[in-house]
This record gives sequence, structure tokens and C-alpha cells, in this order.
Amino acid sequence: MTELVLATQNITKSFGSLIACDKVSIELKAREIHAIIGPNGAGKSTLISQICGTQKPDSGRVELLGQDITSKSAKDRALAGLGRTFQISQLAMEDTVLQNVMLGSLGKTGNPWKFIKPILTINELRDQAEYALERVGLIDDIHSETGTLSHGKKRQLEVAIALTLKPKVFIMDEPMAGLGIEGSKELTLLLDNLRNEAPILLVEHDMDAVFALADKISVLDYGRVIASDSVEGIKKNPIVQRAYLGEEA
Amino acid sequence: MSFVLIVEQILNGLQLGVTLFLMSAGLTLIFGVMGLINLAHGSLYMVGAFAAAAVAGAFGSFILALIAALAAAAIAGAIVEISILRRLYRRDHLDQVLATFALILIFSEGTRWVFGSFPLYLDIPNYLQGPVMLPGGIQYPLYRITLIILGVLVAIFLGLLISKTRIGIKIRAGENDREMIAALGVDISKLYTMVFALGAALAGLAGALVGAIQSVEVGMGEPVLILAFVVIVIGGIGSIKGAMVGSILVGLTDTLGGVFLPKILQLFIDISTATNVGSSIASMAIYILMGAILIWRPTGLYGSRL
Amino acid sequence: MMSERNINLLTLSLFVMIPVWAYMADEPFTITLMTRAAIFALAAVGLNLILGIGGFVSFGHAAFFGLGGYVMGILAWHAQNYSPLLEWPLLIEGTNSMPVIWLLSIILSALLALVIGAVSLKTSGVYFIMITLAFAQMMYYFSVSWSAYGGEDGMSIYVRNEFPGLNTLDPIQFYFLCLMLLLASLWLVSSLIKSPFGLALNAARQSPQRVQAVGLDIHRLQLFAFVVSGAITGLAGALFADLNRFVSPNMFSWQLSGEFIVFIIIGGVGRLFGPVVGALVFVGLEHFLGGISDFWHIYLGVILLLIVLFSKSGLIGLIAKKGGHHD
Amino acid sequence: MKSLLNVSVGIITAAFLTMGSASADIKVGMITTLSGGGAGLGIDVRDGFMLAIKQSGRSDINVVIEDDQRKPDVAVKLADKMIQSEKVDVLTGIIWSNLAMAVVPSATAQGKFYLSPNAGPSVLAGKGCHENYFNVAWQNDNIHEAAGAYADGAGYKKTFILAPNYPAGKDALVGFKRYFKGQIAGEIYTKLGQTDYAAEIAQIRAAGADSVFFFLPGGMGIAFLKQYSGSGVDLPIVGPAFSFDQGILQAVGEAALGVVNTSQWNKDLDNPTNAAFVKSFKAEYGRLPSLYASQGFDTANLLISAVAKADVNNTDAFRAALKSADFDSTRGDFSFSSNHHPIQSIYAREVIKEGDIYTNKTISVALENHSNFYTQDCKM
Repeated sequence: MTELVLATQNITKSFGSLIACDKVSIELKAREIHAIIGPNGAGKSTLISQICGTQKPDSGRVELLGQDITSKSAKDRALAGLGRTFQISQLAMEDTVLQNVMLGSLGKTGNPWKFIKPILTINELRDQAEYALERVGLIDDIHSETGTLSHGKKRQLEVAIALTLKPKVFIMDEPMAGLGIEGSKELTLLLDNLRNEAPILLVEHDMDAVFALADKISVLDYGRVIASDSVEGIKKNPIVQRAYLGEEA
Repeated sequence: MSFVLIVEQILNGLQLGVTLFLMSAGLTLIFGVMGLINLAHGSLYMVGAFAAAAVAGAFGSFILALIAALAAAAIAGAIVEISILRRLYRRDHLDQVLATFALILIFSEGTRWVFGSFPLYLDIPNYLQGPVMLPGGIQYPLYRITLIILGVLVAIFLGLLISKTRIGIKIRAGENDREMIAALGVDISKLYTMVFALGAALAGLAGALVGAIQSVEVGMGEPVLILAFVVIVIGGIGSIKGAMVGSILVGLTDTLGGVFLPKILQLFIDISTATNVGSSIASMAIYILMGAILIWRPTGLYGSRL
Repeated sequence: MMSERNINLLTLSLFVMIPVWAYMADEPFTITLMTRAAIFALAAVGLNLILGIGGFVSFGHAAFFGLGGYVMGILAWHAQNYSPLLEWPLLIEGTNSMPVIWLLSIILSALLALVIGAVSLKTSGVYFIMITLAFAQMMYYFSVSWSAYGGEDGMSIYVRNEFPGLNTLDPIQFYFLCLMLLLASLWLVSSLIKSPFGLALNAARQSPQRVQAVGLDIHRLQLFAFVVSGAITGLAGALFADLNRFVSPNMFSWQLSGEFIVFIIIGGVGRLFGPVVGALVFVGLEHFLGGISDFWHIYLGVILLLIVLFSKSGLIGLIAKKGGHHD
Repeated sequence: MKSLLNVSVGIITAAFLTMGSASADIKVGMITTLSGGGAGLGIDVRDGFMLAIKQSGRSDINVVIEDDQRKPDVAVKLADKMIQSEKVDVLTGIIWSNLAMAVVPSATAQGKFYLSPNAGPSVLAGKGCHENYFNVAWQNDNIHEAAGAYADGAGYKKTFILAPNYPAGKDALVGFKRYFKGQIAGEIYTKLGQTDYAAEIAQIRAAGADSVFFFLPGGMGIAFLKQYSGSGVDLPIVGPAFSFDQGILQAVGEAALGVVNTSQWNKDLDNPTNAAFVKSFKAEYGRLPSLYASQGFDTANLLISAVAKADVNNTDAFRAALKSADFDSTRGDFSFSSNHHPIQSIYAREVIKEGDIYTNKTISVALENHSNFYTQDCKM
């Protein structure tokens, strides 16, 4: 039996009368890519927020490598090994691409209390950052101001930062959005490799990518998991087709 | 300490509270709707007081003076909004701070240029002179009772304006979402000018009402401005209800603290030290109150979460 | 058009050339004015760290400025009157040695900033503006009622404090002492900005969620920046007290906190030399406009308005080429 | 307004023929408050001072005028400018005690003369006195001491006293108590700059006093008097002249009528210098002179008398010339005590209405040829 890396157990979150997450339980095992799909407003982002600690669930728990992290802050979850990308880019837009990624390698060291030596001259951090940029294919934009990047490149940058953290698990919120066909293909390849470093919880709209990558797919609708199965199983699932795929077709 | 004195001091605190409310209602509205930090709000208070003093001096009518204060402050506010401030709504708070700081300089010295360097005369009309007897044998100035009633009326008026009228709906929509209100086809810049003029008029009214029992002089607006900021921060920025509650809290704390702290301290230490220490703590009391409330609720009592 | 780097160099050379010229031409008052500008610049450089880089608008930095001033005032006052500051539990004498006064100003301002910051940084935006103001107001009223050290009247120190090997009463020597401290603080802040700490602080302003997501504690980063910021401004306060040989509660006033912010906005928020340019321009305006008429504040107001309306990132931003920001 | 602008433009030279100068030109630096809330006082001092200079017809007295904005650090900066850049011989003009404390000690330490037209903090009269410092107005306590003496003479037995919580406020209450022998019904220090006195008035009402003494300069006093008169408390008030002076009285209005206040000067003081001063001030500026204007006028005349006798560069001779106070003061007899503060009579005045204008009438002498309490502390 493969090792369980990340799990949510019955997490529930409501905003007033709207239930954004209704007893959601999902599991992510080692070397696995678990995709979460569902229509807009299905509760995917709320789920991610609760896993990463920017929102607290009303009830239920989140476990990382068997440890209960439900009451930990976002920062502590990151230190515990959660590496995430944001659906809406969270980047230092006035800084360069390299500076953004070095923030990741700095975070990995856990020690920002260095005041005199310019960070760009700290080779160890810089090498890690450049390696991550190379892997996502952003190495040519290394000195660009982040705010000037295209939407797709910002997505890649998000992934690069997550890479520098060398996390125990990746949480990726729509990394393919805006990438274009060529970009999506490259990123799909990268993610396929990444699963050997750490499993990935992937929220994605690009169904080609999802079907190509996922070991398991969970479908969210109105805050509930309506199906959780292999790619083939999901493709055939009539409920899913009605609730989600049917609408898209 | 007699019962009468305590009641009288509570009334004093309430009266300070309602005058602060007139100031802070406009300030909080302007911040809530336009997102503007207006340091020059105190200058509009001063403009109101000077306009009232000038008109009262020329025509001898207090009612006319109040109308003049409302009008002058509203017009000054509208001019400033149209010519300068509307360019700053989308800017950083810092730019707003600098611009309105500059406006204070211009207003203060401009007023001195027009009216001279000495305080002006503005007194309460004869029919509001003197004290009245309240139940329980409390003697209290009629004018201050009038102020309290007037303040409450303005609060009710504002409450109705915002909850019941079309303008109120627009104002509330503007607070929540600027794009949405533009999409609704409301002429947003007209709405902003109106809200600003309304806030300015309230400040001007406060200036005139208070000027009649204090002194009408250049620089009278700044201490009140700071108090009004304390009020809206305590109440939660953008909330009229918060401004009301905050005003009363600040009014009571400031008044009662100044009176009772030295007395309470006298129980423990000798009189002159108690007076000394008591009055210095009292002068810090509202800031301590504000600090405590913000630690407890970082966005004030009725502030929306950021 | 000039690059930001050249503007900075030009500013620095003004800070050297004007006083040297004034010294040659025997215009000691110009040196005094430049000292004032340098000290205000130092105070604002401190503020700029938390305001420009950290993104928190402190409207209460006069608290540190005044504290620094009072550290100088109290120590020198006791030295002047030959009365010990404290006799029990241990004997502490006053002093008129600048290095000791500076060190103490820095330490005490840092401690005050630690307390104020720990409370205030839990809020943000306008609430932060107001809570920092509240703390400064408390200090103000406290100093007004502290009659042992002059209350509202403040304290006069008859002789300027001493620095080993220098005659501090000579305007030009005192000026260069202040300039050295300004340069040191500029070097410190520019190192901080480029350092790992600065990168994280800068990112925390732009995207706090990102910084948390890489496992860094933004609250601690900001608190540390606030402490350094307060310490620098506190040092400036001690110098200002020495320039005037006088301290009073006025050094805690909210107008002064406002002026520090104004310096930064005039020069350019978040730019290393923004506060320096701003302080120089402001002191210059004050000096030259003061003679025009009784109503010179109107002119000052109009000029500030024009600056804010027509330059989006201060005077440096107005002159500098676009993109010079990251040098 | 135009004439005002002209007067204030930097350096002012009286453009009159010299009356034959035995001495070299003398430069005077005037630092006073010309903008913001307290500007009225500074403007009066300046106008009184310049009137005397103009009337003297001397062109060898150059006056440089600057606005201190009522900020101590600005005053210090201006003093530096006056001394270092303008190279003045004499400084004058400061209105407020705290600004005087910031400027005077270091100016006199640098060998400059300082003539105070208004502020007289106790430190500068006692331990911190200086041979080059002359106060032409009063020691801060004086007017309040006279108020105490008046209240005592008027038969008040139990007085409620209040002042702002700052050094001059404390001096005021101490000064009052020094000459008032009755009982103190209550003593309050209010917040500096406070404008609402409802709470204090309520305490006065409850205290069972038979009279009230207050020292609340500027707008604070206006606010207090208006609120007091509307409160229904009708105990007699005694106060120092500052809240009842010409400039401010019109703003207080009816509330001040009948109040007794103490002052070393009034426009009806019966001496030829004063009569001529009141007349010429009114002619020149179109308003009645205030206490402050008279102090400015006297300060300038003291200076002029010294310039006529001695060269300012001969410091000892010039100081002796100042010390002799050989000029005609608007207050009648005037001389300096050993610590260079006035020995003068202080009067009780009553606020009356003359036509449409509120003004004061002298009713009695409160303290005759009064010196000050701090002479023995001063070692020159």
C-alpha cells in the first residue's frame, strides 16, 4: 500500500447560508497526481484555501503525512512541506522574476534574518532559483519585471517558486490557465516528472492536461465530492457527465 | 461627588459626543464612499464657523448664520472636490494625505488673510441663552441641550437618508463596489461631489454650532479633526453607526476621564500629585481607549473586515 | 531627464557643496539650514523603511523623534546641573557625550518601536495610521505634563554635547557629523533593501500571501523593520535636539509626524533618496517662502498640491527616466 | 492688507532722516508669531514696536522680522539665522514662554541682547537670569499676583482657580495664591488647548466658591468665558488681562462685561506718552492698541533710549543704558529690578462697552510699584 501524504477529512466551510465545502474528504498518495475538477463556484478554491491555511474550516481536519495541521497557519504549513501555487497570481509585481523565485529559495532556508549581503550575490540561493526557472522554461525572462509578464508566464513563475520550496506535496491551483497549447504541453511534461519528487493536488480546467496527468480525479459540485475515480471511471460516470462534462460539451 | 454633578458631566460628555458626530459622520462617509482620507475636514469646520460669524455679525441672525455655515462649507467642499480631490480617489492614501495637508495650509492662511488674525465674535442667540432646570434639580445650559437634540436629529436624518432614499442606495452601492455603481448608470462623479458636499456641510454646521460657545479662530479645526479621526477609527471606517457610537464613547471618555480620574487617584495619593497625574492620564485617555479597541478589534467596532 | 542614480549623486553633492560653499563664504546660517535638512532627512529615511518598503504608513514617528530628543535632553540636563539621573539602585549620571547619547537614543527608540509595533502591526491601512498617531499623541501629552523635565516649556541645554576630537559648536563640524550619520543610515537602508531580509519585506508589502506561502513570518519581518525604522528616527531626534540645544513636547507633535510623511512623498515613496530630496526641498521652501509674506503658507500649500497632482511618484519620479526604479 | 505686506517683507528700514547719530547702526532681530492661531499677539507687538521706531525717525535702527509660527524649533532656527546670518545685535519679539525658553538662553550666551516684549518665564527671572536679558513686559507671575491681591482686597474668601496644565499655568496659580489670603475652593489644571469647559464649570458650580480666578490665554479664554456666562453660574470672575485684551475682547463679547482683570497697562492710563501712543496707533493702523502693542511700543522706546546713549558695540555701556530705563513708558513709572524685570504698578480694570466696542476701564491699583519674586534667585 502506498503512503498517504495529504488528506482532508470531512472539511466543511460555509459563508452564511452558502455551503462552499460540504464534508469534503480527499486523499493524496505518494507519487500520485490527484486532480480536482468541477464547474466555477463548485468550491475548489475554498478547498485549496483550507488545505493551505488561508481559511479555517468550520469542521473537519487536514492531515499532512499523518499529522493534524488543521490549526496551523499558512506559514507553518508551508514550513511543514506544502508548496502551493495561487489561482490569482500572488507575486511581487514590482520585483524581477529572479527576485520572486529567490524568495522561494530564501523561504526554504527558513532564515530571512540576513541584512548586509545582497541576496543576488548569495550563490546558493541563486542557483536554486535559476534551476527552478530553467525547469519551468522562464530562464530567458529572469530579469524581467514580474508585473510585465504575460498571464501564462506568471502561472509558470508560480510553479517555479513552488519548486524552490522542495515541498512534500504540491498544491496547484490552475497552473495551466492562459498558457496556450505549447505551454500547456511543456508544463504537462514537467508535472508528470514532478510527481516523483512530490505528489500533486491539481485543480485544473484544462481537461486534456487532467486526463493526461491524473491518477485520480475528484469532481466537486456545489461544495460536495460527487465522484472520485480513475480517469476512465470519471469519463464514464453518468453523474459527472450530467453535472459537469455535459454542460461543457 | 454628588449625583447632580455626575449627571451633568454625563450630559457634557454626550454634548461633546454629538458635536464630534457631526464632524466624523462626514469624514467616515467620504472615506467609505470615495476611499479618501481628508485631513482638510477640519478646515471645512473652520470655514463654517467663520462664515457663521461673518453672517451673524452682518445680519444678527443665528439661524441665517447656521444656514450660511452649511452653505459655505458645502460650496467650499464642492469646489475642492471638483478641482482637486477627485483626481486623487484612485491614488494612494499617501498622495491624499499630502494633498489634503496642503489644503489645510491654504485654507488656514487664506482664512486669516480674509478675516484677519484675531478671533471673531459669534455668540449664541438670546433665546438660547442661560440655563434650564432639568428634572432632579439639574441646572444645564439650554444651548447645550439644544446641541444634543440637534445632533440626534442629524443622526436620524442621516440614518434615514442612507437607509430609505435613492441617494442612500447609491451611497451604499458606492461603498461596496465602484464599478457596479458605474455600471448601474449612476453619474458617479456627481454622486461623489454630493457626498463630499454633504460631509463638508455637516462639518461646517458643527463649526458654527461649536464656534458659538468656543472661539472662532484660525486653527480651530485641527484638534477636532484629530478627535474625529479617533472617533471613526474606533467606530470602524465607513460606518455611520460606528461614527455615532464612537463619538459618544470618545465624548464620554474625554469628559468623564478629565473629571473623575484625578478624584479617583486622590483616594490613593496626595491631592496635588493626583491632580497632576490624573489630568495627564486623562489627556491620554481617548488614545488609550482607541488603542485598546483596535487591539481587540483591528477594524473598529463596526468596521468591515479588510 | 536623468537616471535615478544621477539624481542621487547630485543630491549628495549638494549636501556636500552647499555647506562647503557656505563655510567659504562665511554664511554659517546656511550650514545650520543644511544641518536641519540632513537631520530631517535622517528621520524620514528611518520612516521610509517601514512606509516605503514595508508599506505601513506610520503617522506617529514623532514618538521616536521626540524620544530621541528627550534622551538627549534629559542626559544633558543632568550633566549640566551635576545632578545624577538615578541614585538608586545604581548611580547613573547624566552625560554630554554624543556617542553615549546616540547609543541610548537608538536603544530606547528601538524598544519603544518594539512595543508600538507589536500592537500596531496587527492592524493595517488607515487603522495603522491612526493607532500609530495615538501612540505619538500619548507621548505628547505625557511630555506636556511631565513637569520635572520642563513640561510644555521643554528644556534648554546651554552647550552642545561633545564628540571626541571635534568642536561640535562649530556649525560645519556638527554638520558633517550629522551628514556622516545620514550617509551611514542610507548605506544601512540600501543594504537592507538588497539583503534577503529586504527582499522578503519588500515582497510582504506587495503580496503578503506569497510570503506566507514560502514559509516566512511576515509579522516578524515587519516588526523588525518597524524597530529599525524607529531607531533611526530616534537617532535623528537626538541630533535635532542637539542642533537646537533644546527639546520640547513639540517634537512629539502630530504635525511633525505629518511632515516626515510629506518629505517622503515629495521625494518619492520607497526610493532610497526620496526622503533626502524631500527634506532638502521642504527646508528650502520653508526658508525662501518665509520671507515672501505673512501668508507664505498659502504658497507652500499650492506648491505641495502641484507636486502631488503632477508627479505620481515624487520629484525623483518626475525627473528620473522610467524604469530607473530598481537601481 | 497691502501695507501689512509691505511692512513684513524681510528687512525693514525706517526711511526717515537721521537725527544725528553718535553711534554706529544697530541691527535688531524680531522673532514673533505672525501666522496661525496666535498671530494676533505677534502682529500687535510688531506694529507697536515699528510705530515707535517710525516715530523716533531714526534710520540707524534696522529691524529684521521673521515669523516663528509658534513653533519652538522654528524660533531656534530663526534665532540662528538672526545671529549667524543677519548678525543682529539685539533680539526681541517672542510672545510665548516656551519659545523664549528655547531661544533666550543660547542667544544671551552668544553675547546678544534680548529684550522681551511679552514672555517672562520664572526661570529667566531667577536661576537662569542673564545680564543681557531685559524683560520689558512683566515677569509671568506678576499679573496673576495682582489678581490675587485684587481678589483679596475685594473681600473674596473662597476662590476657585484654574489654568492649563503647563508651566505658565502653574506659575499663574502659584502667583495668584501668593497674594490671595482666602481659601481655595478648588484648583484645576485643564488640558492645554482645551476648548470645552463644561466639565470644569460644573465643578465650579458644585464647589461652593464665592469667586473664580482663571488663566486661559487665547482661544481657551474666549471659550471659557462664553460657556461660563451661559451656564447660570454667576460668581464674580477675576482674571489676568490676557483674556480681556483689546484684540480678543470683541470675540468674547457680552460675556466679558463687568469682569475685573489685572494689567500693567490700559489705554486710559493717564500719562502723555500713553495718550499719544493710543492716538497715533489708532491713526496708523486703524484699530485700538492692545496690551501687546503697548509692550512692543515700550520695548522699542527702551531700545531707542539706549541707542541714543551708547554704542551697541560697547556692551557694558549699552547694558547700563538699557538698565537705566531712561524712556517714557506708556505705563507711567517704569524701572528695572536687579534681575532686569520691570518694577511697575499693576492695575485692576473692568470690561465696559464704549459704543459698539468692548474695552477696559481702569478702576484701581492692584499692586503699587511691584517687582518680582525671583530677584534673590538671580545671580548676575
